[in-house]
Amino acid sequence: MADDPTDFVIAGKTLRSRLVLGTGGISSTEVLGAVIEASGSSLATVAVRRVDPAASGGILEVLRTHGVGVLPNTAGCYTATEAVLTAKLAREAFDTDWVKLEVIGDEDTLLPDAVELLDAAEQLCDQGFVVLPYTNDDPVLARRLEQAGCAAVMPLGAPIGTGLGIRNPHNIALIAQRCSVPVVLDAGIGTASDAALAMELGCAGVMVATAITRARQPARMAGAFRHAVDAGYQARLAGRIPRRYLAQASSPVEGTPDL
Amino acid sequence: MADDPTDFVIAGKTLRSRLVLGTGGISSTEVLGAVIEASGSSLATVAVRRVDPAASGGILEVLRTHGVGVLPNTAGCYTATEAVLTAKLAREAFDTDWVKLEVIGDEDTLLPDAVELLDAAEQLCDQGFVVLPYTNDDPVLARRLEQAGCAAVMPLGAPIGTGLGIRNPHNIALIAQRCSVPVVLDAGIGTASDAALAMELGCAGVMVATAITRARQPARMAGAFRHAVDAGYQARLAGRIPRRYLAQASSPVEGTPDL
Amino acid sequence: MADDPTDFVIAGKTLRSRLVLGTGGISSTEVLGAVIEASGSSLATVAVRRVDPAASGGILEVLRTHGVGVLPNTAGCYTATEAVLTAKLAREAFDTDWVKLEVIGDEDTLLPDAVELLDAAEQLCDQGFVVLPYTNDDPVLARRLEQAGCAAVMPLGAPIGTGLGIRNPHNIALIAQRCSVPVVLDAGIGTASDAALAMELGCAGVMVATAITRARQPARMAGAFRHAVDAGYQARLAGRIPRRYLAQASSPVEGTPDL
Amino acid sequence: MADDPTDFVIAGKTLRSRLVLGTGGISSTEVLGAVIEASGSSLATVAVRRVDPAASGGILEVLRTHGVGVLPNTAGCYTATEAVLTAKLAREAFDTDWVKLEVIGDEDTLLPDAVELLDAAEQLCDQGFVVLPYTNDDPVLARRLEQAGCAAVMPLGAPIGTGLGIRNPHNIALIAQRCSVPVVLDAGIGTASDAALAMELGCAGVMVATAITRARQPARMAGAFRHAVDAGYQARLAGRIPRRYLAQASSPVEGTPDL
Amino acid sequence: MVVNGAPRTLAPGATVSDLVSLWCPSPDGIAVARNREVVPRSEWPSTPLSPRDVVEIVTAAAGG
Amino acid sequence: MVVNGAPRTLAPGATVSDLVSLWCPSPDGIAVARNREVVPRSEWPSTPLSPRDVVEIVTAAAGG
Amino acid sequence: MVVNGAPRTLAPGATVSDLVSLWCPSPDGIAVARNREVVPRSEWPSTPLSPRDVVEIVTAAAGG
Amino acid sequence: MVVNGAPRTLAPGATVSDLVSLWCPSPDGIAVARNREVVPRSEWPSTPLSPRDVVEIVTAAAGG
Repeated sequence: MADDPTDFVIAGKTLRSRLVLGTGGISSTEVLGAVIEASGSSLATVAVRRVDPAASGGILEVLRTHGVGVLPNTAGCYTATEAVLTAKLAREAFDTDWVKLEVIGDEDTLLPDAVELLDAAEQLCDQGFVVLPYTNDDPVLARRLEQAGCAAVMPLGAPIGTGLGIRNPHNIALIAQRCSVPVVLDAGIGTASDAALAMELGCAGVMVATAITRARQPARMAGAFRHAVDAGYQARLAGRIPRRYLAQASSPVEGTPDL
Repeated sequence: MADDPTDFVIAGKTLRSRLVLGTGGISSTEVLGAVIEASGSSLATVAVRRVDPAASGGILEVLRTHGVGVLPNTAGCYTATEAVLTAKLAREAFDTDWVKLEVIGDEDTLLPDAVELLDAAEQLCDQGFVVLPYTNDDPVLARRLEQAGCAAVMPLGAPIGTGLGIRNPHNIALIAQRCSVPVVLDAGIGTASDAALAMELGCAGVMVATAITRARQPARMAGAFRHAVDAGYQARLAGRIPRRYLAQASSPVEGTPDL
Repeated sequence: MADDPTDFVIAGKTLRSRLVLGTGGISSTEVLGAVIEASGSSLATVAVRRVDPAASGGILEVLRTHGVGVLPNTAGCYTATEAVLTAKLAREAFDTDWVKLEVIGDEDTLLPDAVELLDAAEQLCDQGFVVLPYTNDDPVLARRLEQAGCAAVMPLGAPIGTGLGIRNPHNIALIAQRCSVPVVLDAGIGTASDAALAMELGCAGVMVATAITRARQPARMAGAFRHAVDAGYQARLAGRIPRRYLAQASSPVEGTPDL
Repeated sequence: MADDPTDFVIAGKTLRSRLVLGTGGISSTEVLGAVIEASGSSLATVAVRRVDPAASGGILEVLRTHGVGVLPNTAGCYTATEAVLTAKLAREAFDTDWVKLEVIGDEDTLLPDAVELLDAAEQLCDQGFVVLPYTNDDPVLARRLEQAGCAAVMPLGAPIGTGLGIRNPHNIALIAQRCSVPVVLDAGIGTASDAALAMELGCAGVMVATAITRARQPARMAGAFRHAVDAGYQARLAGRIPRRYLAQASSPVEGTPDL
Repeated sequence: MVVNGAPRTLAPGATVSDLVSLWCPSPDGIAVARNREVVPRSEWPSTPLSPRDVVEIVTAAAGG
Repeated sequence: MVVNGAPRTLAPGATVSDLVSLWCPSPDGIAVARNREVVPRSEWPSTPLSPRDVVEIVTAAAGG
Repeated sequence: MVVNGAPRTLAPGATVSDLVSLWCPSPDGIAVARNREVVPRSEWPSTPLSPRDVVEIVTAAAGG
Repeated sequence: MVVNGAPRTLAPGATVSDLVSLWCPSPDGIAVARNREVVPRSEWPSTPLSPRDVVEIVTAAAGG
């Protein structure tokens, strides 16, 4: 029955947690370890960047040590061509065909470029990638991405890193109702209640990066999001009460003593 | 430090849970038991009503069995006089001097009557009651109730039973910042994210009745609220990121390959 | 019929304009004159302050010159006693028994003190004043003020001078529906659309001070509010369309050519 | 100076009014005439539909009689091909190269299909049309449409006919700031305050159809929108006050008598 | 007299204790108001009821 | 042929002009697509219609 | 005496009228409170002031 | 040649493998693009580099 919990499955793979972790902005590998533990996440994004011979690297080790799957992203790509090549490099480097596809339109808003995004998604799906596109909150584009073969869609709540929450809950609800692949809210989340709302609106999962990694206490915030995602998911299953314009007494009227 | 968890203490009594349960609208004592278990609540409200010789009663037993404290309310009272007498009856019947003070202005909105409420609060505080007044979201009235000696203040999010959530977060934040007694959001909560938001705004606890008891799956919803209250509380402690107008990249710009 | 325009009448006096002007924050009598002209207002507030022998005064002249009624306020009063005496001084000084009654609870929020406000309102109504109380957005208090004999009620949209608009439209709508005296939204307005919304919610008028007097171009802003109040009022009379979850085509489907 | 009124110019043509009228849903040509008069609009949309030999037609006459420009739309088109052909038919039939370009993704939301829309816009711009695309509220797509040569962009507030207002003011503000062609808010408007808000957010104009034509009193509502658009525009020019968290007195503190 | 809103006759000399034992399966969780005054549990046995008394016997109900 | 979605027979050699005058009270505000191509007004008289043609005759309707 | 918060000495037998004319360019739009009681305009001439009086003279200021 | 945006000279006949071993502590989690084409790990040893090659050597960074 639709009201019972179901597994969170993307491309046939069951994920332990509905909270997908973004590692951007993390201050150290130690903090990353603590955040992963507190979040319970089983999937985390990484960016594809030039090797710095000086750098220690180590992020892959931390993820592996904690049994967290690697989800490479194509952050920083402005064209389908760049994004496709980045995805191929990621597949080669990390031995995964999953990719969080990002193709942005400008550096101020970091909002997706719908046309380039769909183009890249079609190319990567054709080449056997498991594509999770970071998209805007457009229900039509979300379905076109699904039709192109994407394994999930990741609509934004607000621009990346703004912490403005879900600016257009109506669109997120429409996307969740109309897509058959999992909808994972991505970007814009600022605090725990935003994540709970996303799940209540019908999302299958939530991705959080900045709101955790740049919080004053990242590990504590990771735990907060873990509970919030579960709370929102359970609340949706439990079936909320309808909204009323006027009040409804929660104490019985009958039996009131005459005092 | 302000960012570490603290106990939830009202009138010197430490409560295990920051979720206060309202029993109104519960369908059976069995469901109540399941809801208590799932909620983790350690305090629950009851109404004072005429004994029905036919009725089985039993609600007090259920609360005692689960080690949940009884918080009698004065629901249905329209004047200070009625409310004070109801509180005295409750003290006699349930052997507690705690009372959730409700003095409402009309039956359509069930909104508090500020003047009668403050009058009743002053009388009951003078007579040694531990008074938790259900009040509107007026920061000035909240402080006057505190000055009258109330052990906590319980501002509403929206009218009782409406499920409209927190209509005026700005006022709730002002109340939480300006009162030194615990602020427990009461009334209007519809779903888990509302409760998380209340805690993020600075509330020390949340009271939920209808949203749990009349949910399609009350016990599941109780669990959702348990997690939501904790999530919101932890998120506040963890220190959320600031809101930004424009985006901030969560993946590094430096090191982007030239593709 | 309820959908036809009606006069804006307070205490038997018909006001030409539904926009009540607050003069606080005005930079000069010249600007005040321009603002009055642009606003079309026929009623404006003044504060009661010590005579400054050095000062030119002149605000009363400007109002008289433009045929604008004087509405003295009791701004700065914290108790019923102060407010009642201030109202009496205003009656003596300005030869009017109208008073915008303000009794505030603290200097940070300038929010009304419900108990002192109602006390002062009852005293002044008994002494024959035409009382327009600045109140919070509490539907119960609004009705008690009406029952005390107030000629209108002036609920706030947000704290004075904040420009936060109408924080709780649900309460304003409830007040407008449940009071039989005119409801004039007061305080918190930031821009024209806030005033239009107030009228759409059912208010009979809107009072604006800071949003006009401290705007970059006060006279232009006064004109904007004049149009906004009228727009909101006419829109309410005209009967807005219902809100829909999904779209409804505004172009006919039948007759679409097969292209 | 940016704060002075400027003409509303699209493709070199100055429009008398910033309110663009949609004729869909109008009940008769008589009502249309009254609505045009009340709205002050100088531009109105029409759909391209099969000739009904039985029908009286007459809408073009009404527009011409009132000196209102004809803006044909491509409502009902799902592909760029259909939209382009419809635009060509419109140019032939109405002797205008202006077109409100609509390419929708599905019949439930009537939301634009970003990819088909941009494709059609590019084709029509290349063929010398003056293209006003109905688009979603995506700042990146809006700029791509501008770069394709569109004479204006018409982002939605909410899905067509829903009356939900502006669901995402943040995006509309971003679009208005970042586009150099006029931004005309289209779709979703429910009442006058929505239109005022659109102008305050930086739009150069507002298009309204259903909210006027299906109002209980269409002509009165048209007048309300006329004033609301002007109010919002003037308010933006006038420079609104900043939002504050706490109150700011609008009556002077100095000179308060000691009562 | 009137008990919980309904007329009721009691044997002469009956006390609050008598009424409660008559009315309630158990005195636990019960309070009594006589003519809008609380009658403390300790005084039930020593409080006689008169025909003109208005009595309210209350307990806990799900609420709030 | 098919005109606006319905089958229709026309005299042999009939032109778009003939069809329009038959179909519309006035040619004003009218456009014609023949087999998904616009037929410019100027070419109506010289454009014969064949039985296999699919024709759309459109005008303005309230909309948008 | 104290006038508008500041100490002030007046000639013996001075009335409210004297004070107002001294204090204000014009009596128009003025009200006077003496020891927290309003002194009606009509009683200004007949109301003497004593050294212990606390007087407030008020008028309109931009506000509200 | 150009490696990660900086000019670089390599011994004649050097392969991608040589470059990677020179450049990275470990080949683990590494990918190489040569003139905007991915060089599969299996082909590193057999892929010689020429002076005009533009090479990108990438790995994982915290992001997204």
